[in-house]
Amino acid sequence: MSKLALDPVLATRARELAARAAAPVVELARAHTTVSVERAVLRLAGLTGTDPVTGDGPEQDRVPWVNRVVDAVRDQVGLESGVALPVWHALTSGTAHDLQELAEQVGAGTARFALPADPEPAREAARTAVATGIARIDANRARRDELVAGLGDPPRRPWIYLIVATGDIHEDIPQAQAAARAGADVIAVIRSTGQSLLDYVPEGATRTGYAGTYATQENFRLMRAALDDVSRELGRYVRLTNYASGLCMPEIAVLAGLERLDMMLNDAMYGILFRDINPRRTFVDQRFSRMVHARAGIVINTGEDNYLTTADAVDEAHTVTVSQLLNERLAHEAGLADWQLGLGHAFEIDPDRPESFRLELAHALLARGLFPDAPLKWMPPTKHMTGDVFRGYLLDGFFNLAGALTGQGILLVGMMTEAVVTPWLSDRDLALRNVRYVLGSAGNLAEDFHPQPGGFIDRRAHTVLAEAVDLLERIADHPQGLIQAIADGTFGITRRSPDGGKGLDGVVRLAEGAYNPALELLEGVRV
Amino acid sequence: MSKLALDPVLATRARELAARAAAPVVELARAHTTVSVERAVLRLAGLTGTDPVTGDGPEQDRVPWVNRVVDAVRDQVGLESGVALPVWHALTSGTAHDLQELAEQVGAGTARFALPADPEPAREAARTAVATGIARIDANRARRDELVAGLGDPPRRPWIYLIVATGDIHEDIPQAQAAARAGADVIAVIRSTGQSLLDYVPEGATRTGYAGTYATQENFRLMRAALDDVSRELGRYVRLTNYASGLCMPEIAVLAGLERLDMMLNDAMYGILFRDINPRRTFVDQRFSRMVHARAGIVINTGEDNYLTTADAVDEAHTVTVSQLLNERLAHEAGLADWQLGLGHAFEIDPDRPESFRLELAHALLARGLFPDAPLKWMPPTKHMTGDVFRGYLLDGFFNLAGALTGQGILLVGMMTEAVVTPWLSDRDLALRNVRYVLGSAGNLAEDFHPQPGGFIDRRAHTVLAEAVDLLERIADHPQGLIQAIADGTFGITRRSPDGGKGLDGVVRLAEGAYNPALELLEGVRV
Amino acid sequence: MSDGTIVRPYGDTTGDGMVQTSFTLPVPPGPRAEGAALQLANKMGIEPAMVVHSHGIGGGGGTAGEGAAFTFFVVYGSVRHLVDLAAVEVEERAYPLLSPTEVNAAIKTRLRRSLVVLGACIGTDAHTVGIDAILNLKGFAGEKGLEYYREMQVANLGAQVGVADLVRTARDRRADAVLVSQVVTQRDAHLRNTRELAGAFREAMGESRPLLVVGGPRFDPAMAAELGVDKVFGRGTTPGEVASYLVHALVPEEEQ
Amino acid sequence: MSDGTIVRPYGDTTGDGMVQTSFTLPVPPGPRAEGAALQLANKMGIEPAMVVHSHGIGGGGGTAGEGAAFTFFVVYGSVRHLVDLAAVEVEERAYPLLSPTEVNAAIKTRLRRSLVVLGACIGTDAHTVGIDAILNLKGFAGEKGLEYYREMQVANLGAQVGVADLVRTARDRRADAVLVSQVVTQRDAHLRNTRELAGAFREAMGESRPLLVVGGPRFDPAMAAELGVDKVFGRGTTPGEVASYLVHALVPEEEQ
Ligand code: B12
Ligand code: B12
Ligand SMILES: Cc1ncc(COP(=O)(O)O)c(C=O)c1O
Ligand SMILES: Cc1ncc(COP(=O)(O)O)c(C=O)c1O
Repeated sequence: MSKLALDPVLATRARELAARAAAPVVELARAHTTVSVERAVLRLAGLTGTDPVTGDGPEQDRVPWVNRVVDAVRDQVGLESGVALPVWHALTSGTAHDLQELAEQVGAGTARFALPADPEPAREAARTAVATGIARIDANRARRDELVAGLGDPPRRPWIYLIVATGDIHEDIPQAQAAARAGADVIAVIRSTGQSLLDYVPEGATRTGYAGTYATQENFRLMRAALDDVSRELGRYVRLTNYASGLCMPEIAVLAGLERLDMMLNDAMYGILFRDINPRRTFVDQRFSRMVHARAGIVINTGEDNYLTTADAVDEAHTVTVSQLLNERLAHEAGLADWQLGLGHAFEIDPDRPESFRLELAHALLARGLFPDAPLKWMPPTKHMTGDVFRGYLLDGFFNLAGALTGQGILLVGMMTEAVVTPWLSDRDLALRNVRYVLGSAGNLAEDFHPQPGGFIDRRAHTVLAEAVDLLERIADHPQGLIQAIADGTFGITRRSPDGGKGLDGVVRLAEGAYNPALELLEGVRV
Repeated sequence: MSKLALDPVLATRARELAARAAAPVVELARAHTTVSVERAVLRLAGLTGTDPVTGDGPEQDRVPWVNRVVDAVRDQVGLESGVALPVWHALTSGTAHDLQELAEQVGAGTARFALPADPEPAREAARTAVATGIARIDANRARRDELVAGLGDPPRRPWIYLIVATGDIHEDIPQAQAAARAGADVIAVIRSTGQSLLDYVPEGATRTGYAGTYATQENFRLMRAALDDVSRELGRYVRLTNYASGLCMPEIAVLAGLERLDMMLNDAMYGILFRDINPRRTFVDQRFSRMVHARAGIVINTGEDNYLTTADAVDEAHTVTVSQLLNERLAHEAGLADWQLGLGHAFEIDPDRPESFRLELAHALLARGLFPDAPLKWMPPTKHMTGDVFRGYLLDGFFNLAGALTGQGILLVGMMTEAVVTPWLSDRDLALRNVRYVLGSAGNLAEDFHPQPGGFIDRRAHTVLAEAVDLLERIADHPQGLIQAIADGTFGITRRSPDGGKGLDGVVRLAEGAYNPALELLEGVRV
Repeated sequence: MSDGTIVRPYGDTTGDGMVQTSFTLPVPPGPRAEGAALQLANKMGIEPAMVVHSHGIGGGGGTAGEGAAFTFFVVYGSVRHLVDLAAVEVEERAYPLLSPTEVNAAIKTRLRRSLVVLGACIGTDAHTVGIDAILNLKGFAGEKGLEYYREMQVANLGAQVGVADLVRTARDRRADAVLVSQVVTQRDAHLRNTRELAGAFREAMGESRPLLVVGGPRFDPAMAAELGVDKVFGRGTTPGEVASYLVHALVPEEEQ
Repeated sequence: MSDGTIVRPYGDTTGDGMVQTSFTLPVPPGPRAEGAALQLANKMGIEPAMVVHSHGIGGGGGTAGEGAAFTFFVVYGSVRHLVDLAAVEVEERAYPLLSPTEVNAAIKTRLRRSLVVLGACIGTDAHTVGIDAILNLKGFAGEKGLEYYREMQVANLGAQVGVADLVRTARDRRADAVLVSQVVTQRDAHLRNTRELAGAFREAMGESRPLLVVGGPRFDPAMAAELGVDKVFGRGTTPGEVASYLVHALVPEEEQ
């Protein structure tokens, strides 16, 4: 349902410009690898566990074998050709029976790596090994389709998306189940504040996160299993979301595929802007992770909403549109289909601003109109939420109404305590009651909602689109495109230089003959 | 702004039927008087105060002189001719210099009343005396116009109408002023639970009401003065409302005129249905009080909203429409102009009912369309409010939105504690913040709200109108019309027989040559 | 999630003791007001307490800011108090929930005459929906009201009934039970009125007084004794519960 | 409306002590849960308390009713506690609020060198909007940030800064004041991090440590001493307040 008549010429123009602006990023991503991409390859090949020697604390604090191996390879032969060749060369040449044993040799300091003269056997073996991981991802995708077919999708759009964030997986689980029973269609477990900056993925079931729970393969498994139970109980497939972001974006993407997560937060710029992660690192990592998501049939959620927490939602509305177009472009390039693009936007206009609600409607309709086939992710008010929880509850109700009026695909449920604490059990329950009331009583009001051509809403949407095209022109005209725009502080009024931020040392320019079996297998297919 | 195309034939037919259904009531009202009507005449003539002998408690518990005099007249000569002739006969024949002295003679038991052989002198004197009261009412009306002209009306529709109800006039005043400062345009002081059933009007400033404050002339004066102060402070004329209902409806109407109240709750049936007051008594009293209101330029508020607290808001929606048409008819007959008709309706549909919000819109638009020139009084959810104050706050927000979308004239602000307590200071403040947000952010959404002809809202509105006409046919066909309908439990599923209820003994059939100077003067002019 | 009989409020972690509270203090907004709010929160046992929101009420200017005499607060925090479930004296139903058929049967076979029930809303309270929900055929929450019970003789006197009249009628009609509704609670009107009711019946009829049952949304069912009545029903009561109680209280146990 | 220094919460009448509270108990809905809620309310000093609403959370069925393990409550009532305004120890500003011009003048004439200010968000906290509001030119609530002050040398290190790095930078740049923001408070992260901060500076620089100022929406300004820092700012702080404090704390009084 499109309620606005957007200028098709302008829309096409916008996409052409976005492609040009994104080109330098794609080039950069193709020409490099990162430690995390290489670790992701080993994970696909089945290497798990941590090095016991690296700490007698809880397992989550020990260094995973994938890190030890990649570091060892890097020390001995460098990563310019990727880990696959040296690792499987070692295996094919019989120094170890399997990856696990090889890893232990690394632990013992006895492993020796070299680049094979004839790469074929190693390639061969690596491809086979990684293919098992890809096969498991494919199996999970098939299993999801089967469960959805059997149990069914949510009865309506938007899907109701809810966050749990206790820091303790064993508290998260009952809360997630409670939320599902109360009507949530999608559960997101947000991560401990620090995880983005860890250059390894913790292991095991964890109970000690701050303002979020660590993303670990075991936590993924436990939560997915718990949601499968509740899905059966409710006769509705409840989806699970986590975050493929931060320094381990590619590995998390792989773990998500291996544990049948359904959606992943995965933005081309979030880590750069809001975690001060190096842009090159992020661009390489996001491309790999998006290829994995494409293969896994995972819906990604982008993070444009975040810009509006640091920039003004009206003045900078067009930067959201620009970012959505860039995320779309980079996603398509990585093989994601439109139905997998949960492009982000948010209800973040100052509520005290006259006409704020109608301005929100204009922005939301613009996104809806520009991306008709994408399941837009509609984010609730956060920045202007205050400790006045009554006002907050009302504001969230109007956010829900805007979602229904403008046909959003995924509605992230707002919490009245947004400005106070990470959501309580009762906040989530009250929030879902809010959603039920609004969708139940006024969900069909869209039938009676008809912004007048040339009216306030229509005019506003066109203004924002025009501003977006102007900005894209300027970005596309620069040789560095998006990379330069980020350095200029275009998004979320935050400047990030290509050489700054965390994790640059983990980026390696690929050499002639470099080999990454995962890329090869993933690029093979196009979903 | 009319968003619905109502069938004009049906609308006209509805009004014809309403006129027929109301006719028996008008007849009855013209043929009778009541103790309260007669007391109202004495009040217009300036008789005030209470009989000190009737109690040494607080003044409010003593019997007013108007009651003593009317009772004395009734004992000695009956009320069939009204009090005016015997009273002013006594005065013109010199037994007392003025009403006050005469009243004291009544107190002393020395007063003697008789009907004059030649009524003219008494009529003459009575007319002059009562004219002073009417003159004061006229002066107040002029004063209001002057203040409004000087200070200005509220900046927008709907006007924001707020209730105070502490039971203590000295708590009410600061709360009313706080509410006005926070944006209230109209303040209503609701009455102590018991007052409706008192057959006299208490005197003085009172502090001991239950769930409301006594309506007394002094309380009226104090509150009006306090609001005049705050009106000046805010540069906006803040209106004052009270209740012309119960056994003393006519007297309260007079006091409202004398103290420059601006609006009065005044329904033709509320007392009958919800206070079990005798129908005849109510019909006589309401006609007189409405004539006073007409003269005083007071806007009346009717009580259809109350039906939906005892009857289902969807099943019985048409009874609201029928009652509005009857109230309109009786109001016109008493001389009220359309701009004085705050016809009542309410947002009382079970919020858990699918489409409840759109059903509310349909009902609200029907009223708006049927009574284009009346400042409809839009009442908030009450029956389905619960102790879940968060949900209540949300519901009130949607009520506010419905008011804005459908162009209501007077918006009675809902309280999140509706199901819990009479409003707290903070409830009122939060409620006004709710109104400010909704009107400020979405007040103009009406521009984009266009119920489709033949769509859900349009169909629903037509259904209700058709049901209303059917019901009116049945009522009009009965010789007793409305009186019979009430006995049948048509409104608020509450049955009241013409001979039941409180206050019947206060009704007197008028004899040949009966004289009521107030009626004569009021009927003279038509506003 | 509760281990044993001691529990604490639950925010997002077992035992965190988290609660939300809001209130208004007659103090102008500012640091002093915030401090006062914290003091109150601490006295309520909330520690640490966070004043997460405050705004002035009653001041000049459209937004009630300037010169406000009151401040509204929202406070979050952890209460130190423990809740001892063992110490909760519950008004658990001390009698079986019977179906209308069972109720009628019990009365017919064991009382051997119809049960006379009077209902009313006393004082100046005009809220009849509650008592109607219990008495009228229509009933409440899908359960039919007492008028539906063949073996009961129900008279609903409606609202605003004076206590004296009620006593008189009860005596005249030999009422077995008198059901009274009180909805208005401002200044504890419902408690005062109920005590007056109990007093009047004691006065007039002493031991032989009918069973006194009161109800209303703001009553605490545990207060019966204190109010001098036999039973108190709170919000959400259903006719079936009341009928079952009447049988329990008025119909002799079958002797086996 | 408050007479003297003792006040009580205000519902609709002076002294009525009315408050609202809500919380969740890990108890299935029912009379026992209601009793438990009343018990807690009473322990909080709310008496009489009314449980005006309750519903189950976490049960089966779309509406989370059946078999819920938790119950959410809304309670209203009157707290018996009195608030003693005299006993409120307020963090009233102990220093005058200066305009940027005055601040610059004070530094220039009395300190005679520019004031070096470092700002950062420590630990894993990525919330920079708060510290930016204080430091960046753009400022907050219409007031320009410290970078606008000619006489101040401001460096904003951004978010996720390690304490060790912060100490090092502070020493290298001879910082007069270090401003730190903490927004994430779950599990008292902000308190832990602040104590760590204070400890590290004491350790490394002892008496010669720079002035330590922390801020964030959930801090209680009264906690400075307890946390081992010099000053704590809470929600809604403006740059002007901070600048004025810096002058007060770091610029010698003019000797007359
Ligand atoms: C409907 C209503 C009215 C209607 C009443 C119509 C009628 N014929 O009953 C009208 C519009 C007339 C009305 C008027 C007033 N009302 Co009124 N009204 C309400 C309202 C919206 C709903 C009450 C209701 O019907 N609930 C539904 C029934 C089924 O629930 P219930 O009463 O709790 O009954 C259940 C249980 O309590 C129990 N129960 C109740 N009684 C009994 C008796 C027995 C024996 C048993 C066993 C069980 C039992 O069983 C019932 C079924 O579960 C409430 C607000 C709210 N949402 O609660 C305000 C409310 C009750 N009203 C209120 C007030 C103040 C008034 C007025 C006095 C205001 C005024 N000054 O003008 C007037 C005057 C009436 C008077 N003198 O009493 C206040 C009371 C405040 C307080 N706590 O003291 C309320 C809470 C609104 C508010 N927040 O201000 N009201
Ligand atoms: C914006 C925002 C973000 C942005 C931050 C962007 C950025 N560059 O800052 C983004 C989207 C990145 C974000 C991410 C996260 N956020 Co965040 N975020 C918010 C939000 C919506 C607004 C905060 C804000 O900007 N306030 C505006 C500023 C001006 O106010 P302020 O910070 O209070 O600062 C004022 C005063 O406190 C004081 N002050 C503050 N610092 C200092 C320092 C000094 C020296 C002085 C003098 C004064 C001072 O002065 C300022 C001006 O008055 C809040 C919710 C809310 N409405 O508060 C959640 C919130 C703070 N975030 C939260 C969380 C949990 C996160 C995440 C950790 C979630 C996750 N696990 O993914 C992530 C990760 C970030 C991290 N590791 O820290 C929680 C924190 C819960 C808690 N109390 O522990 C909140 C409360 C939301 C919630 N309810 O869950 N967030
Ligand atoms: C797109 C996106 N990625 C990641 C995150 C958070 O993940 P991290 O744990 O990396 O901060 C967010 C937070 O809202 C987000 O919007
Ligand atoms: C039309 C009307 N009249 C009167 C009243 C209440 O007045 P009384 O004090 O007579 O109950 C109401 C209550 O809402 C009302 O709606």
